[in-house]
Amino acid sequence: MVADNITRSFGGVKAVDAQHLEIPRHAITALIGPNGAGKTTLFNLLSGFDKPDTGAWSFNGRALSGIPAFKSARLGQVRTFQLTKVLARLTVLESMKLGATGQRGESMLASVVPMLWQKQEREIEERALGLLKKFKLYEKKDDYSASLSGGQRKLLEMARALMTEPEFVLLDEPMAGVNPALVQSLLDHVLDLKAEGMTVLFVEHDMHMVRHIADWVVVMAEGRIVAEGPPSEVMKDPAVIDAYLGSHLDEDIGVITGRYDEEGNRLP
Amino acid sequence: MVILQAAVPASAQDDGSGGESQVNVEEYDQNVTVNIRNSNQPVPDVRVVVTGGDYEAEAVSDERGQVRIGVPTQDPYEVLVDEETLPEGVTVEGDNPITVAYGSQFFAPANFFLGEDVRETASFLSQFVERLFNGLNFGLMLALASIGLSLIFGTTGLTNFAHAEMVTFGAVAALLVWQLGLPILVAIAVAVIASGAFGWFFDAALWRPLRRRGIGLVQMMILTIGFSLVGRYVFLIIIGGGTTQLPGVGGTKHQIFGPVALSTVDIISMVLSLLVLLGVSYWLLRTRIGKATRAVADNRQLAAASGIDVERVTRIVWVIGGSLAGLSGVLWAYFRPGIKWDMGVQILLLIFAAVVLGGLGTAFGALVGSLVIGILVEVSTLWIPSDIKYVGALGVLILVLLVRPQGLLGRRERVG
Amino acid sequence: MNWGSILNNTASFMLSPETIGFMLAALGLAVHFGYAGLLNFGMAGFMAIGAYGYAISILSFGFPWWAGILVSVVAAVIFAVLLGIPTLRLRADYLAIVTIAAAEIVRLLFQSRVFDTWTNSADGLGGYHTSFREANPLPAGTFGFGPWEFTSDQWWSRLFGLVLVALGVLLVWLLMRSPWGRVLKGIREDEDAVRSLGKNVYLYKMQALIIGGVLGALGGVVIALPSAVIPQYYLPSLTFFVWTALLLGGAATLFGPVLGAVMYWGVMAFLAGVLPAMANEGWLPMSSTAAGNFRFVLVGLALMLLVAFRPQGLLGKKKEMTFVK
Amino acid sequence: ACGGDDEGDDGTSESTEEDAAAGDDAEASDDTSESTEEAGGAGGAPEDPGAPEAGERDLTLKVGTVLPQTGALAFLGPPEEAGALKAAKDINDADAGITIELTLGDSGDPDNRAYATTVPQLLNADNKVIIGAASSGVSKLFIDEVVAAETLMISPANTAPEFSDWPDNNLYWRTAPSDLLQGEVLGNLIASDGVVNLGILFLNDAYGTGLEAQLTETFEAANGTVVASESYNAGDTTFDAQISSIMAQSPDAIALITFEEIKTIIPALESGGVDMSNLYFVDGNIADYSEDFDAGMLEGSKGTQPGPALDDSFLEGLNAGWQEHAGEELSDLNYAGETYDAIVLAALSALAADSVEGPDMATWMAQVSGGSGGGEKFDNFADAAAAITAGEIVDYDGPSGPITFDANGDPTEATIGIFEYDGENKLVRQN
Amino acid sequence: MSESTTPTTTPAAQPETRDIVVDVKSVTAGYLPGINILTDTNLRAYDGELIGIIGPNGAGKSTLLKAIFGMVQVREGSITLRGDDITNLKANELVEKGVGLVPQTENVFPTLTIRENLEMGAFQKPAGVRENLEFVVDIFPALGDRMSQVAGSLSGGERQMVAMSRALMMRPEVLLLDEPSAGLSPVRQDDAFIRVSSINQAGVTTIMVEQNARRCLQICDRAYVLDQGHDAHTGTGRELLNDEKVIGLYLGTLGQEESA
Ligand SMILES: Nc1ncnc2c1ncn2[C@@H]1O[C@H](COP(=O)(O)OP(=O)(O)OP(=O)(O)O)[C@@H](O)[C@H]1O
Ligand SMILES: Nc1ncnc2c1ncn2[C@@H]1O[C@H](COP(=O)(O)OP(=O)(O)OP(=O)(O)O)[C@@H](O)[C@H]1O
Ligand SMILES: [Mg+2]
Ligand SMILES: [Mg+2]
Repeated sequence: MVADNITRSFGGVKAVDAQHLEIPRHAITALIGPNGAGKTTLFNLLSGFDKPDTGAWSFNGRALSGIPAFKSARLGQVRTFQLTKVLARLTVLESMKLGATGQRGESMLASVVPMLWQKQEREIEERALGLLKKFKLYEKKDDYSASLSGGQRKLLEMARALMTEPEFVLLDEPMAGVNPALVQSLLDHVLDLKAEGMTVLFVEHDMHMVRHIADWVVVMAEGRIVAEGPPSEVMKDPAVIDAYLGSHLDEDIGVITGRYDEEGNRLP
Repeated sequence: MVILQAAVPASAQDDGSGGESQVNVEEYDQNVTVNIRNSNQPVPDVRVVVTGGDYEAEAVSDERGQVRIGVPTQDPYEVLVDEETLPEGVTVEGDNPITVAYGSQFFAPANFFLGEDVRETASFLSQFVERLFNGLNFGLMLALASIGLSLIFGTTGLTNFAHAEMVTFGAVAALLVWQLGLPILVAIAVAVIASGAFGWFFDAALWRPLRRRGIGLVQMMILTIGFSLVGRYVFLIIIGGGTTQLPGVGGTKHQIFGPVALSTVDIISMVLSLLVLLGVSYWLLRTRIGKATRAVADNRQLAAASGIDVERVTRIVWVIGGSLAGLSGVLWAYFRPGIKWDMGVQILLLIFAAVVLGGLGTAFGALVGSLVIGILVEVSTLWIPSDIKYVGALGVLILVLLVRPQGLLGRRERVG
Repeated sequence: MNWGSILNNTASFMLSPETIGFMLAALGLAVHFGYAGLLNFGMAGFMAIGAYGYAISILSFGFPWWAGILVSVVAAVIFAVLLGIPTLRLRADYLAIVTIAAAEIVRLLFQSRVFDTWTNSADGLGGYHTSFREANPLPAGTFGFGPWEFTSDQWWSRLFGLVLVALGVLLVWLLMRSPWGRVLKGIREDEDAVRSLGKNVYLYKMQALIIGGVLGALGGVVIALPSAVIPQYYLPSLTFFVWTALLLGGAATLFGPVLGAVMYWGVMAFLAGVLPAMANEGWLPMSSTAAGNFRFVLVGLALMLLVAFRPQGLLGKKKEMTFVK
Repeated sequence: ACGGDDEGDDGTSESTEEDAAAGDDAEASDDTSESTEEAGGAGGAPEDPGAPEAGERDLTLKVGTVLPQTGALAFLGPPEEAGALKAAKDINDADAGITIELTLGDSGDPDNRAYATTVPQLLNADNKVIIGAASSGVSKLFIDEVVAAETLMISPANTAPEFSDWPDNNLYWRTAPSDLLQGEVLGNLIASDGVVNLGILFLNDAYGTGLEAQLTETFEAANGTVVASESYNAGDTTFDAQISSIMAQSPDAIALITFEEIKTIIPALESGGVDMSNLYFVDGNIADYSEDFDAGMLEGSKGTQPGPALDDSFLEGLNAGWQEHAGEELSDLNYAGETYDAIVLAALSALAADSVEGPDMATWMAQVSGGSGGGEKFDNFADAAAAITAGEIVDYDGPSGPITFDANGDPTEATIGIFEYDGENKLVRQN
Repeated sequence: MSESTTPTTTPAAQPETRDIVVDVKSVTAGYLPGINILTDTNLRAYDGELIGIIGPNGAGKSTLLKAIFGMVQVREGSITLRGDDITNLKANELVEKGVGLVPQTENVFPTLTIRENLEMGAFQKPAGVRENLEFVVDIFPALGDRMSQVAGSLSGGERQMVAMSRALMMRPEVLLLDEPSAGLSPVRQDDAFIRVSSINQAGVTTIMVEQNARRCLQICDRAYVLDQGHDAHTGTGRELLNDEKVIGLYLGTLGQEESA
């Protein structure tokens, strides 16, 4: 994915102003930056949910700018939403099945002839159930999506996106609100996906996770791309630390706030 | 076969110019009435001769340029004007004589309209200005109803099709109170208060219990349809199917400037609407409760979690929405004019169109939308047939939404 | 008071062309609203297009009845597309009002004197039955059983309508259990989410609008088959009543619309019979004439009570209602 | 529709048979009404079934009305139903071998669809005569159903021209005279008053457009000019745009072809600065406005209404019946006489046929109205009934006028009254 | 963020001797009829305590907060606030009693401006709006210069800040926080935790649900682990932080290895 000179402003404020952005293929790239840096807006632009003021980008050499959202998704570039969008009155399993692409039964004419799509449907269901197990949602498969908890919604959102078997997936804070133990197991899954050749771009504020899986980190601030590089280097960049990571990253906050001493005893 | 038994009204006035203008009228069953006018002015003292078969009679036109001559049969007769007796320079350009056909009747006209027609027709501009003001008046009245609807929609999410009945309620209440013998201004005040109370009651008796039961908005919307049916037919039972007028309706118009003429009632209603609208806007934008209504509109649960008594706010909104609807009903009764059991439904679609055009849930949007719709309805008839005047306004609604799906003043939502 | 005849009339009316037409229209709405989440309040427009399409093709162009129905279907498709272009991008509540407006525009144009040659303006069209009745395969005479005794022609329009209903239900059943239907339901819940999964939301909505619209138009045709077409019939209230039928039965259910239509007209017919009878017996403190008005008060009340106490409709799932906004 | 032939099973063959049977006599009503010159000819005369059989009768005729009790036309309902009630009472009181069982049903309007359930209900209850509907549009919606049930249908108020040649198996009749007659009288009245430029405001439906067309034709034939002709739709609420369009042309007089909307239009006209003494009203809106408007407001304005002057005893009976039924005063009288006559004519033809079957009664409808000529004139039911049971041919003329049906079931004769408003907004008959 | 605003003295007396502020006693609650999400759950917060709640997704943490706040029907058991029964009281009545909540989702008014959002927080105490605004802007300076932007157009993190601020505007005595750090950048997260801690130390009893469990356990006095609608473990933050079982089941080892 190569993008050039993308800008988008809202009433005078430039939310995104990216000169040049390259996302390496078959790798995991993390997009980080302070709140309001323009990360989600950039996602919206790249996925066709919003129109840029200027700029062009291409994916695998194919120009994607100006294409409506569903088309870019069809070309293998799928996104998730930071504020989750669940399909309230579809069950979890149905939502998953909806994700699958290339379904014959989704054409209006073919849909009335079940023979044409039933076999494919069974395969899709199998795949969906497999993913649900990994995402710890198997038990919930027959519940309405509306009844999921905040974290479960995030999980479903990501699992659903993976159902499309994308070449390139844009994950907007996929693990916010997900239990750390589960995050850990899911990261392995993401690494598997990379091994299978998927390209991942994700926004995340959990630095442990970024450190753990990202091959490349892009830092945005005030709409601009301010730093790039492998995680270990970028996280040492003083500008990044100052504006984004903060000085306490790996310290014990209990100590900093003065509630506990270094040994972990409660202070008065 | 048609046998028609109509006779000409025995003309009451006899102008005393010698009776020559009415000849043989009493003698025969059928007659010819001749009118002679020059440039739309009656021409007196013109000799007219009627001949047919072996009958002939003549008469001289009276002050009104009229002659009436009785004839013995229903056969065709020829009516001739003696051009000699016409004033200097006036000639008959059309047929002379005219042959009168009786058709199925016992009287027939034979009119000689001479000279140029000198009507003074209103210029396009003056018509335009006149309708613009009329539309403005209509729009302001619509705005009162629309803002009430928009407020209720805003705070409860309810698309209230029974709003029409709340409008009618105001007018009917004013009528009933007035019929009790109270002065009309008191009646109107009582009606507006009663409308507010009606709004309160509506909420307390119906919507609050339903909200508690967690009934979906679409279901509630259908419920309002049921309520609207009930309301309308209750009004029909109470006031019957006819139209009744409040006192002070009609009245002559005062020339304000140029072609703009407004009646006293028009002026009062426009000023009143404007004041009330400004008041409501101030309330919404500046006061704590006003802001709370918008918060409730956005997210009831969160509003409650912020310490807002959501039920109370909703109640207040229903009361205000009800009073505004009631007031607009009274003004509507003066604008149409007339009170009828279904007067509300007849503008319901326009109210909705106004609210949507401006952007749902935005009070100012409702105001702007109402003015646009009001003016469009009135002005568009300068170009399109008046029996499709609503088509113009509704068409504009669709066109505007094509360009601005969120309405004129609505805000687009952010994705993601 | 003759209960027998009142019940008989009620039962008989449950199989009237009016009821059958409502079934089709409500089924169309089920596709629009129940499955695709389109708050279409312009069903009357589709029904008007169907009825006028049928009548005008026969009266003005001398088409046979089946060609008239085809014209209606095509006209409904065109109307759906025209309606869809500006409206399908709108939020649900905007859509509701705009579709009412569109349906009113359609009605006002049919009513206007501008197209008098074809539409006969406010007086509407009638007397186009010959072709349809000639195609009647049933033997002449009156037959049937119980309350459902009709003449051959009456049976013909009813049976024809019922066949359309059966086909419609079959079609909706097939569509909604397929992945196509799943996409539609997804769109109902959140368009953007579905869009992000690579589905052409606009296209699906358009398809749903067309299918529902065609069903509505056919409903219009069925109602018009044995009677006439007048513009005042297609007021927004027609849409409201079809909605009522739909919600009585259950919005996202297969047989809900059918049952709802039967219920709606059943209540109407029952009250029409029972109220004047009660008034005549002196059980109601009003004349039978006033009872006519009272009927609509009661219809409105019945509607409110049904929705209040069974918001999911007769066939709907209670559970689903918890998540309805 | 042609007499005697009641088994036509489809529209086309029926109407061709009809043409064949009635020859060139069966023309559309507008032709018929203008064919005044044919003195005593067979102009539109229906087939004559001959004199009725003499003898006692013992018939029970079930009559159902489908008139607007609810909905937009509800204001038309009371006088019509009062007419029906009075007719039933008069017929039953006459004890002439026929008893009327009257059921008052609601036609509603196309919006609330009350007729949809009322009509099947009345038909299932074996009513042999359906009286209704008030509006042509509503009649159109159920006429085919009534005809299919071989039931007589008589409308007291329909004026749409299509009903003249509707494939109705001779079962549809109407007692309201064609508006063409009224339009002609009104046009000539306005012209005779010396009006040069006329504005017209009319309702867009069969009634309004029919009258408007005839008025325009007559008025322009008399050298006048219609300078503005504005229509509105049923259900419209404001008329300012139309009034302003008309006023822009500054006409000398305005003809108002409306129904009840007039109560909104008059104040609007007044505040629009219209000369209120130069208005012309029609039967749909002409009424005593002494209660509604300020004295003197309409003084000098005129209007037309079909029908002879209703005599006081008829009015008293009408009001008394209504008072008893609904417990309130009648405020209007529109179409009361027409409804009354519809039921009386149905009863007379039942007596003549000695049958209450729809097609049988239909055979005699034209004759008892005087349509076949030669009958003795009667102006009340009791005497006419006695004459029929004595085997005589009758020609009934009732409170709605000298009704005489042609082969299409349309009345061909009418008395058009001309009225002028006095200083109290009351009507004064001029002829 | 400077630490100087942190009050230095908080009575570190034994919890048991302090007043019980919130007491959730064997509560059973749920959304759908017949399905209980919480079963027999207990939770107790003493005056001035900072309580953490952690647990896997779908355990019922948010449900528990909502149950305390009267937004979910409590079917069995009782909830008391300083001894008063508040079971199933309406949310706005709880606000009157000094309880504030920051929900996990849908926690801002999208069509209101930031300022109006904050004013809504102070709905019941309009008097101190100005001061409170300053206080909040001090915590989240990012909000300061965009007061008239509508909240619906804010980024996820910005919304979270608005949501927190709205609750702080209430100046509550008891604060319920549902994942306050979600979506915040690391530096803001740290700020948020520090703030929560300092607010708590100023005497506000605080109950916070967190998925950033390690951070949460680092500052809280006591914590509950919720699993499948039941309080599975409880202990002081430090105890749980080092509990092998808790680490294995709920905390994971991701952060640990690096921070160690
Ligand atoms: N529709 C909009 N109107 C006005 N401003 C907007 C709109 N959408 C985004 N913004 C502004 O643009 C900036 C970038 O927002 P964006 O959502 O891209 O941030 P982000 O990097 O995703 O932040 P976070 O990490 O908090 O999610 C924010 O300051 C936001 O307020
Ligand atoms: N509105 C609802 N209707 C029905 N069930 C619900 C609803 N909300 C949540 N649930 C169910 O209740 C359970 C607990 O949900 P809750 O939101 O309390 O979880 P949580 O512990 O906060 O999880 P997370 O960390 O993911 O936010 C979940 O299984 C969820 O499916
Ligand atoms: Mg973001
Ligand atoms: Mg939660």
